[in-house]
Amino acid sequence: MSISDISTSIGNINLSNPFILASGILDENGYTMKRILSEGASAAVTKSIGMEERNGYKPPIVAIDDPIFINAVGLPNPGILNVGEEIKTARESGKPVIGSIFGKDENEFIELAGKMEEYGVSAVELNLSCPHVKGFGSEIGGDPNLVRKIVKGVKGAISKPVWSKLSPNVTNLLDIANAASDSDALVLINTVRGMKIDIYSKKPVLSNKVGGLSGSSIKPVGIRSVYEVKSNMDIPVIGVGGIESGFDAVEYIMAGATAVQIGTAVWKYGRAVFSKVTNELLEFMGSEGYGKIEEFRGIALK
Amino acid sequence: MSISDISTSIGNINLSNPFILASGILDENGYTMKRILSEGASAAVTKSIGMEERNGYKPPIVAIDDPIFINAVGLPNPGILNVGEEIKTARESGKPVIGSIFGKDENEFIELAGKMEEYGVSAVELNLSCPHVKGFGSEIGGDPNLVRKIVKGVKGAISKPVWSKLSPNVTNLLDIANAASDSDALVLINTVRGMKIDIYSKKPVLSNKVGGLSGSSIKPVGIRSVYEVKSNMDIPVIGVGGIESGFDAVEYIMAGATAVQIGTAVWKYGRAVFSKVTNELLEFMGSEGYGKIEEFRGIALK
Amino acid sequence: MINSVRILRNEINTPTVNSLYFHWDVRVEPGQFVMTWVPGLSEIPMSLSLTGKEKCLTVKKYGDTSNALSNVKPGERIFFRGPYGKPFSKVRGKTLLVGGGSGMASLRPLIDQDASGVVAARSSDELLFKGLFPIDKIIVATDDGSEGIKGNIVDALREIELEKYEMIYVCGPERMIKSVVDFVAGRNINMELSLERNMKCGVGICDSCSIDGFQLCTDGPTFGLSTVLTMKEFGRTKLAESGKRIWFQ
Amino acid sequence: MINSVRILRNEINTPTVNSLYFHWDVRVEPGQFVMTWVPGLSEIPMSLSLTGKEKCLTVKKYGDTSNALSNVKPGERIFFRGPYGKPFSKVRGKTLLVGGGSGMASLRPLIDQDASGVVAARSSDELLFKGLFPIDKIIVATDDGSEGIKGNIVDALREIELEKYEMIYVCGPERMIKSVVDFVAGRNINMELSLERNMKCGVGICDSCSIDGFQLCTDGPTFGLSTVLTMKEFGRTKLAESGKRIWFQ
Ligand SMILES: Cc1cc2nc3c(=O)[nH]c(=O)nc-3n(C[C@H](O)[C@H](O)[C@H](O)COP(=O)(O)OP(=O)(O)OC[C@H]3O[C@@H](n4cnc5c(N)ncnc54)[C@H](O)[C@@H]3O)c2cc1C
Ligand SMILES: Cc1cc2nc3c(=O)[nH]c(=O)nc-3n(C[C@H](O)[C@H](O)[C@H](O)COP(=O)(O)OP(=O)(O)OC[C@H]3O[C@@H](n4cnc5c(N)ncnc54)[C@H](O)[C@@H]3O)c2cc1C
Ligand SMILES: Cc1cc2nc3c(=O)[nH]c(=O)nc-3n(C[C@H](O)[C@H](O)[C@H](O)COP(=O)(O)O)c2cc1C
Ligand SMILES: Cc1cc2nc3c(=O)[nH]c(=O)nc-3n(C[C@H](O)[C@H](O)[C@H](O)COP(=O)(O)O)c2cc1C
Ligand code: FES
Ligand code: FES
Repeated sequence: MSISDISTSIGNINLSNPFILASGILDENGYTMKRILSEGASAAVTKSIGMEERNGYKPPIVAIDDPIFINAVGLPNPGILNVGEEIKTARESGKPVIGSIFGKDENEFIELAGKMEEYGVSAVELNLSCPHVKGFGSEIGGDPNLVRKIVKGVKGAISKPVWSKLSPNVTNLLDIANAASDSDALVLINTVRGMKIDIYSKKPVLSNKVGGLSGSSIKPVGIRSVYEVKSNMDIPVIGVGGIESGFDAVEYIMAGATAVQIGTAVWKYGRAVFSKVTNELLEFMGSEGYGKIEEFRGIALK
Repeated sequence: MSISDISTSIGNINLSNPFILASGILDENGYTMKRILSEGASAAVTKSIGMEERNGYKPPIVAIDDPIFINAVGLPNPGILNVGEEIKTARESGKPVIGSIFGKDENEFIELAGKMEEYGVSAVELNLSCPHVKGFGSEIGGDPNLVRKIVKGVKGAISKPVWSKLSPNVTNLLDIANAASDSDALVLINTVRGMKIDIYSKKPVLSNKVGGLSGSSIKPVGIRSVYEVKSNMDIPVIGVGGIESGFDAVEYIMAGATAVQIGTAVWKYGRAVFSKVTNELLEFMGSEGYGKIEEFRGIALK
Repeated sequence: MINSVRILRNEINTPTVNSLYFHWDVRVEPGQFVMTWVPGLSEIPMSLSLTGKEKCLTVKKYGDTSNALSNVKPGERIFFRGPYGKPFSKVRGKTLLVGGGSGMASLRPLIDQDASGVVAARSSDELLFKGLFPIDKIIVATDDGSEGIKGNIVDALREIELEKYEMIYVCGPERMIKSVVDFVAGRNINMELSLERNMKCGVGICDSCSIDGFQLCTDGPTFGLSTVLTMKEFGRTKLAESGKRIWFQ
Repeated sequence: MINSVRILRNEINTPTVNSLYFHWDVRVEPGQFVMTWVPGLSEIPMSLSLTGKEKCLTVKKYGDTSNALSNVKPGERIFFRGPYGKPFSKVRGKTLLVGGGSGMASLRPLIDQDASGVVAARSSDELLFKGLFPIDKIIVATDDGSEGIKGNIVDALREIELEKYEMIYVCGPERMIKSVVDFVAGRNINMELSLERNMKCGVGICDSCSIDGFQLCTDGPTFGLSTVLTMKEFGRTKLAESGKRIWFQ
């Protein structure tokens, strides 16, 4: 039996396998990204980068109760001006590096995207899940007008592909997805807002109290989001949320995803998760007789 | 050591313990509710009842991958006119029965609530999570104006307490909670929208495709919701979502909940879950030296 | 988790009943069932009619879903979750298996050298698994008299000294079981009955299979005679798919 | 899961170091650590300085969090998650334990009859756990010469024939470890080093503790000498709390 072809491409970005390192996980340090790319990830998205250097929240930044995983890292980042060297180091891997950015408005996003393009990223990923001051308690990604402006603005300003990463913490995901429809791809989903209280210290565990739930608990939310968008729009989608195995990735691909990202599973399986999921995907395709990913992409939508 | 007092009350409704059977779980048949109340639940909320008889969705109505639990039952119910006998049977237990109702608009909710009052329920719970035709893909509970109208309308029409059960599938929970602030209590949360695809049959498992995620996966979302509302509003809250142990209940109570509801845990532990969680709560209060629930209610908010 | 396994063979048992054989490496006890999903149609409870290394579903064609299931070809997949439910008790000594309709499916794994059978059906060609009993250990009854006793299952039971069995296992539609229970009520016999009701979730949360506050899918489907005798809803009333109460005529 | 256990006793080791003793029924190996949460302040990595049935954290007071932790009284609770990290390898034969600053904390569980120690500190009263070694098996060095060799840890190592040890275990701040590594580079000795960097998550996902693409919290904190020798970032550069790259002077 010949081995299946698991390559895929998102626009002009060719990936040797569908597994991309998600933003915020082991992607602050260029040497780390380079190692993960050499160990099997087909691309890496950087930690989300903003205008200014930020330390992020004080620890605890994670509240873990297997399989529950909640984080509130607080967007620590060196500031856009200090990240060029890390991206350069990561790019020595020869694989695509995607620059994730966050800002408080359209103008910041445009400036950040321009810098990322200078640093040689293959695409820019807009993290639209940072807190939005108006309508407190919610995120930029919950406001369709703001999303439309940011996406249009960045698309007009750079020539590299623009991916929009959307939040599931919204009343109507399709409204937001439509607002972001100028993007070259949508990345679904970011974390789900959650909290953990420790009953012996009687306090929220995270220093920021509220955090983002990720990992296997949110896979159903991610699958639903990808399916909902792909049922209604014709735009490439990158699935993310709770992928721990090649079989989880198949579920996303059957819901219509072109590629997937992996974050929290690194906690369970270490960097080796990338070779694990690749083997599992090959195993599935071999046993089910699939030669290429396209043969089952979106098949559950029919 | 004397045994702790675990009774609580929500307005004028006195509960022997904080554990209420949640709507939609073993509460269609009056004999079933009666048995569960005799086996330890302090009150039972009926399955949500609408104007007309409905069969609900075809099976599969559940997609289970422990601990992931997704359901799309489709609001089967005998119609409000056929439910009186079941409530009567359940009330033979001597414990409070809460009537859950769903409707398409204010007028339906008012009519349903009036009937429930006739049947002798101790409170009416408004299920605001049914699909809302405008803004497809979202729920009545995502529209603050509609929520305000329904709550005001029902409050004006009946004299029994009105509880509003809110959905976590919204951009800004506080907007909705404020819209429902005329309620005698808020019930937080209903399920989180999710989906499961079976990769061998290549199809969504649920006949309705999309369903509601419940159980331990959503406990962080429930805790966050209760905490967020109790940090900002002075209204009794009943916590629900992923409670499987007395310790989970303590977490909700520390976030500010007056009582809690249990649904999906019945799947793991059977009806015996009610005596299990009661014992665990007593164990916690004993070992931590608490005499009454009020001593730690909302303690994590400080 | 949904199991998907390929069918080894599809055996025709009667004009309306087929058996699907497959390997599934999970411990199952007689009386347990699986929720069987036919993608695109529905999901229905099916007893395991073999519980050894090789497993079997024995499917009576009632409606769309059971018809589609009975048509699965060797090499094709079936999808199910489970096993669910409380099995029959094991006993040492003589047993009697009493099955009506597709009820023999769940009793089949109990057939051994100590077991006798009572099999009832509308007519001769619908008698299920009667050939698995030695000829001197089986009594059959048909509504139309085309084989065995002309009459129903109770007519057959009248012929037997029920007290001599260590355990009598009964499976069939609620109406049939009701007639058996009425027949034996007050007598000193050991009996377990596997009941049938609508099932949606199979895991004890949806309430659609409940009877007197017990969930058939988790507390049952097998119940001891003494428990069944206490049930006020048994044979009298149940909830329709919507949850509306209906009465047996 | 966050463990919350009550402290049995709080022992003063030096003017700046306390040890907290407690029971925690989990298997821990020397070299592993826990993320210790001081509610309201922060969460910091702490090695287990005892790994038997009774466990111990040995805390040097640096900032607010470690100060608060070192003040926990008997009967009060500490909160932590773990154990995390790759332990030191076990060997048979003579071992040498080389600790600077609070580094002796993680080496303490390795003290046995085959172990000799090199303990360094600024001055005599800050020498940690030197009393746990027999007097003929310990070499001390102090910056101010108030006890033992006047000088740093490398000055002490010069006095010793390192090749005769089956394994040399080293723990301390990166700068100290760097000087040790530079001193032994090229020689034929077995050495494992426990490194220290900022840690936020403790479970290998936040990248704050990384060095040359390895995560100290999961791939380490213990590394073999040969691995450390390949590390381009070691002793030269690391990321600040924000992720900004900074260089060691
Ligand atoms: C615990 C349990 C175990 C079961 N094990 C088996 C088994 O091993 N083999 C098997 O064939 N069946 C078994 N059944 C019954 C089986 O689940 C139903 O036959 C099936 O649900 C029919 O589904 P359908 O969609 O094909 O028919 P539907 O479309 O639901 O029904 C078609 C018609 O048949 C009638 N009907 C449906 N089910 C029955 C029934 N059980 N008795 C009489 N009339 C019926 C309906 O009222 C309707 O008129 C079991 C049921 C339970 C509760
Ligand atoms: C794997 C691992 C195991 C550890 N085990 C122990 C242990 O068993 N016992 C122990 O006491 N410490 C140990 N540490 C170090 C400990 O985590 C830090 O001392 C602690 O984080 C200080 O936190 P703080 O908030 O009190 O001080 P901060 O407020 O973070 O720091 C206060 C001041 O002290 C300085 N400082 C902080 N940490 C160190 C350090 N390690 N070395 C030198 N200067 C420092 C800071 O730069 C700052 O100037 C370990 C570290 C790691 C990575
Ligand atoms: C520790 C941590 C940090 C994260 N930081 C970011 C970030 O900076 N930007 C971003 O877009 N997403 C961030 N995420 C979200 C992930 O990229 C991903 O969308 C989410 O975790 C769901 O995927 P997973 O279940 O595979 O982790 C972070 C997630 C975690 C767990
Ligand atoms: C099978 C099932 C059916 C449900 N039906 C209803 C319903 O009819 N009305 C309602 O308000 N909530 C319904 N719910 C939601 C539960 O009441 C509860 O809010 C949710 O499941 C979270 O709690 P849990 O994790 O304890 O199950 C249902 C949940 C399940 C699992
Ligand atoms: S089938 Fe749902 S409770 Fe039994
Ligand atoms: S502390 Fe987060 S990766 Fe090591």
